[in-house]
Formats: sequence, C-alpha cells, structure tokens
Amino acid sequence: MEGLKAVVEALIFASESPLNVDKMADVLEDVDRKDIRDVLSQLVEEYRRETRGFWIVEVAGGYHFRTKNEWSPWIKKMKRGKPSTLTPAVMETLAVIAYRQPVLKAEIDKVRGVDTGGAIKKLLEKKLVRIVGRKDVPGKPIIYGTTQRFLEVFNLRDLSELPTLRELKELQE
Amino acid sequence: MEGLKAVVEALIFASESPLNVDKMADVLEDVDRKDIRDVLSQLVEEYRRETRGFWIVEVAGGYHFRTKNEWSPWIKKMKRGKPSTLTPAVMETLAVIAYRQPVLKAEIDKVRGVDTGGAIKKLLEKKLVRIVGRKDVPGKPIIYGTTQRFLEVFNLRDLSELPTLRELKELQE
Amino acid sequence: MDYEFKLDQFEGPLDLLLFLIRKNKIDIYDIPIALITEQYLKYLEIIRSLNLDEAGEYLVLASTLIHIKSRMLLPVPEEAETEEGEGDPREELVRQLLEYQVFKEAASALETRPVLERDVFRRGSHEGDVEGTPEDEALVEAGIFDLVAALERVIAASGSRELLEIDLEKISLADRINEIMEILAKNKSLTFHELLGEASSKRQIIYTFLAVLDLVKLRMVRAFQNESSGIIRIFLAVEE
Repeated sequence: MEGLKAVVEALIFASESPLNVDKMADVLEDVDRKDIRDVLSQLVEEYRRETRGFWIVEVAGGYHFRTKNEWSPWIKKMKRGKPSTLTPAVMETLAVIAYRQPVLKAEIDKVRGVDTGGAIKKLLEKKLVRIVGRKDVPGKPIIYGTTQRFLEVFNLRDLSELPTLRELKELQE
Repeated sequence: MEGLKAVVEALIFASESPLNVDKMADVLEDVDRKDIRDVLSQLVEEYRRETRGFWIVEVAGGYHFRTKNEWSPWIKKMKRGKPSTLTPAVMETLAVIAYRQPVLKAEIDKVRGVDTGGAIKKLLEKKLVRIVGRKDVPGKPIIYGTTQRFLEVFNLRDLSELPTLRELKELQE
Repeated sequence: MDYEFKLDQFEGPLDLLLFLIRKNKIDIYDIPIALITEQYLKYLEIIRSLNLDEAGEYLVLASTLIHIKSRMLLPVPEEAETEEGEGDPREELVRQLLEYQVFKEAASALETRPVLERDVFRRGSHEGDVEGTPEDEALVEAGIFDLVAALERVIAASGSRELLEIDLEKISLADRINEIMEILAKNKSLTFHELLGEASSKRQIIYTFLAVLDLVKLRMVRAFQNESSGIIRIFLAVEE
C-alpha cells in the first residue's frame, strides 16, 4: 500500500492510547500484518536514531508517541503545574498490588503491616488500580489488580516487564 | 543550543494548545527568538515536504501538530470504535438505578434532585439500563433496571458483586 | 541514642523496624530482640506523645516484639525444638520484614522508571486532529469504582439517609426480579411452580419467592390463585 508508513504513523499519532497491531490491521483491512509490522519497526528505529523531540515507545501492549526523556526539563517548565506524585505509602501499596495481583486488601495490609485503605482509594481514583472482582469466600472480599493506565504511566509493555523481585526468590528457597 | 530543533518539536508535541514563539522563548530562556523562528520554519518545511502521518500547522496564533488530511479516512475509521466515557451526571444516574433497582424515574429524580430524563435516555441508548416493566398505578410509570450489558461493562458476575458503600468507606483514611 | 527523625519518615511499623535494624547495623536474620524491642518502644513513645493517629498501628508490632522477647527468654523444651517445628520465635517476623523490604524496594524501582507526565509526555492535545469523529454509542469505558464513587457523590449531595446502607441482599433480589420480568414479557403468564422450576438452588428458590412478593408489592405483576386447583398464576400487571 502506497504511504503505508505514513498512515501507520498517523494512526499511532492520532490514537489517545497505545495502539496495537491488531487494531491497525482492523483499520487497514487489506494490508498484510507482516507489512504493518515491517513499517512499524522501521518507524520505531528511525525515531530512536534521529535527534527528535519524541519517539515511538512500546507500552501497555501497543505503540505510542512519547517525548524523549532528555527534553523533560523544558516540557515540565512549559507545563508548570507540578505533576502529582504518589507518596511512598501509596507507591508501596501499588507495588504490592502490581506484583501480587489478583490480591485482597487483607493481603496488602499484611505485607505492609498497616491498614492500606486510604492508599487503595487513592490508587482507584488515579485509575492505576481497579476492582477485578470478588473472591468466592464468605464475606466476598474485593479483589484488586492494576489497570492498563498503570502500564502506561510506568512505561511498561506488559506486567511481565515489571522488574523481578530478586530477594523474594531467596526468601522462598 | 544543542538539540534546539528537537526541544521545539517536543514542546509543540506536548503542548495542550497551539504554541506560539513567545511561549517557547519563555521556556527556552537563553535562546534567541530568531533561532527559535529558524528551527520552527525548518521543522514546518520538513514535515510539509516529507511523506509523513502528520505535520505542523499554524493555528490560533501558534504551532500545532495535526495529522495530514490524506489519512483522515483511516483515522476516522480507527476512532469510530473508540469507547466513550460517561459524564458524571449519567454515571450518578446509573449508580442510583444499579443500587435502587427496580426503580421509578420519579425516585431517581428525587434522589438526584434534578430531572434525570436525559441521563436515562443516554443509558437506554447505551444499553446499560432497560425498562423492566410498568407499575400498575395511575400513569403506569416505567420501572428501570440494569442490563446484562451493564454487568459486562463493569465486569460483574451478578449484581451481588456490586461494591457497597461500606466497602468504599473502609477504603478511606 | 538520638531520636531525631522526621514524623513522616516511616511508612508503618515494619518500616520503623527496618530503620532500627539498619541504624544498629544488625543482621536481619539474627535480630537482638531485647535491644530492638527497647528502641522500638522508645520510638513508639515519641510517636504517641506527638498524638499521631497512626500510633495505634505501631502497637500491634510492639506487642509482637514483646511476645518474641519473652519466648526467647524461656528455655527451649528439648524434644519440642525439632519434633514440633518450634523454631526460632523470630522467624515469622524476619519473614515479614524481608517481604516488606522487597516491596519497598520494588516501589522505589517503579519510581525510577520514566513516569508519564513526570519524565515523559504524551501528545498534549487531541482536539481537531480529525474532524467529525463519530462516537460508537455501544462502547463504554468505565470501572466499577467510578460507579460506587458516583453513588457516594449522589448521597453526599442529597444527604439521603435511606440510601446510605445498601442492602446487597436486595440487589441480588433485583437480579431475580429482572429475570422474572424478562420471562413474563416472553410468556404472558406463568405458574409459580414454573418459575420455581427455573431455580436451581435453595437460595434461588428463596429469591424467586421474595422476588414475586416484591413484584406484587411493586404492582408490576398480579398473582391469581385458582380456587379449585390452588395453582398460583402470575401475570404482568401492565401489558406492554
């Protein structure tokens, strides 16, 4: 297809969330997936190599444009507003949920040794964590897991890209 | 300045509204306006000339990235299947119906303190809510309830999986 | 020992304990429990004197430490040690500490990643990139938390007391009511027995019964009993 590379570039650019090959193939009906993958890797490589303001990253199961890290001081300055950071308590809770999901609040409380209700609420509000369901035991406790947005925010392709917990392995031996 | 072109590119990309030279000069304190203008016209020219998915256009007194017109059929197609979010008013109406069903419009209006006709219509369109029946009283008011689709969208096995307010309270500090 | 520490320095009792272990340069696998307990309690006193709300959270671990300390003072019964698995009383605590440490580290590892809207940015504006993007009415993106949060807003705004306590049993009943109304919409009328025939569990039978009662009360259905046969037949109160 004539201009396939440019179309793929336009689609990723126009998409508000990371775009995967399936979705692209859906839109570009007659185009071979292999061809899409080919222009994709060409694009990724070009943006990576050239000195540009942004590039294509593989995140949350798809491709998306993101500014390159090195320009963040200027962009921050332009945006002025302070990015809302998560407190250590909330970050710890998020880490437990990310690595232990699907997980119950009681389990998170146990690991952290404190009540984590406030932190979970904050994470739900920020849409980093979601209610996955309820466990089929008396009291039907709520099960938590991370969201697509969690992957997007922490620049992860998928959950398997989470850094491995080295020490925990040692403990289990 | 080293990489000025890339920084300018990144700023336009990340900006929420068209970015003008004044704003760029503000952010890039030590850089000469003339230099900014130079890289800007280089960028505009490059994106115009190359076969790309998007380019830089001058709108509303500033510079802005926009997809090139020729790809709009594909972009429109991609955006067609995009899931939409519910406005707070519609979400609140849905919450009242979900937790109070089977429920009359008059009851929903009373709880929300406003006329919820529009919100209910939207929910019926989205197939999240349906008419369960009519009450056998004068006027035969319509009784509303949630649908199977409601359960699917919110990832619930059945209505008893709906979280309670008490559970939400438990999550507060 | 100096007590200089920031009030918000600790994320909880385990964090305080880890801090003490590091401060005293202690081997985590061989904690001198008497020393650590003493120091922990001193910090706890400060936290309490400052009236921190979270002091209560530190109490549980304090009692655990005291308990371990007392157990370590007791002579170990000779045969019990290996036979019944009565190991080191510190074992469970060490395990908990190590696990907590792992997640604390994982949290900081996550933070070193290029975080969106902090280190890297998405395209700022999506307005006007394509004109006239139609919306598919059928697709909705929403989480269950948004729904409860919306309900909370409604209640906060209306001050409605009756809404405060949501009865999940009643909601389960709504499920059954929906089903029965659907069945009745298809089959003009049904006997009570036929409706029950659909119910598989005892729970479902109860809900079917309650649902029919509710529906009658709500004037959505009408129930008639045949004088001679005693069969109860249920009709939609209002034909669509």
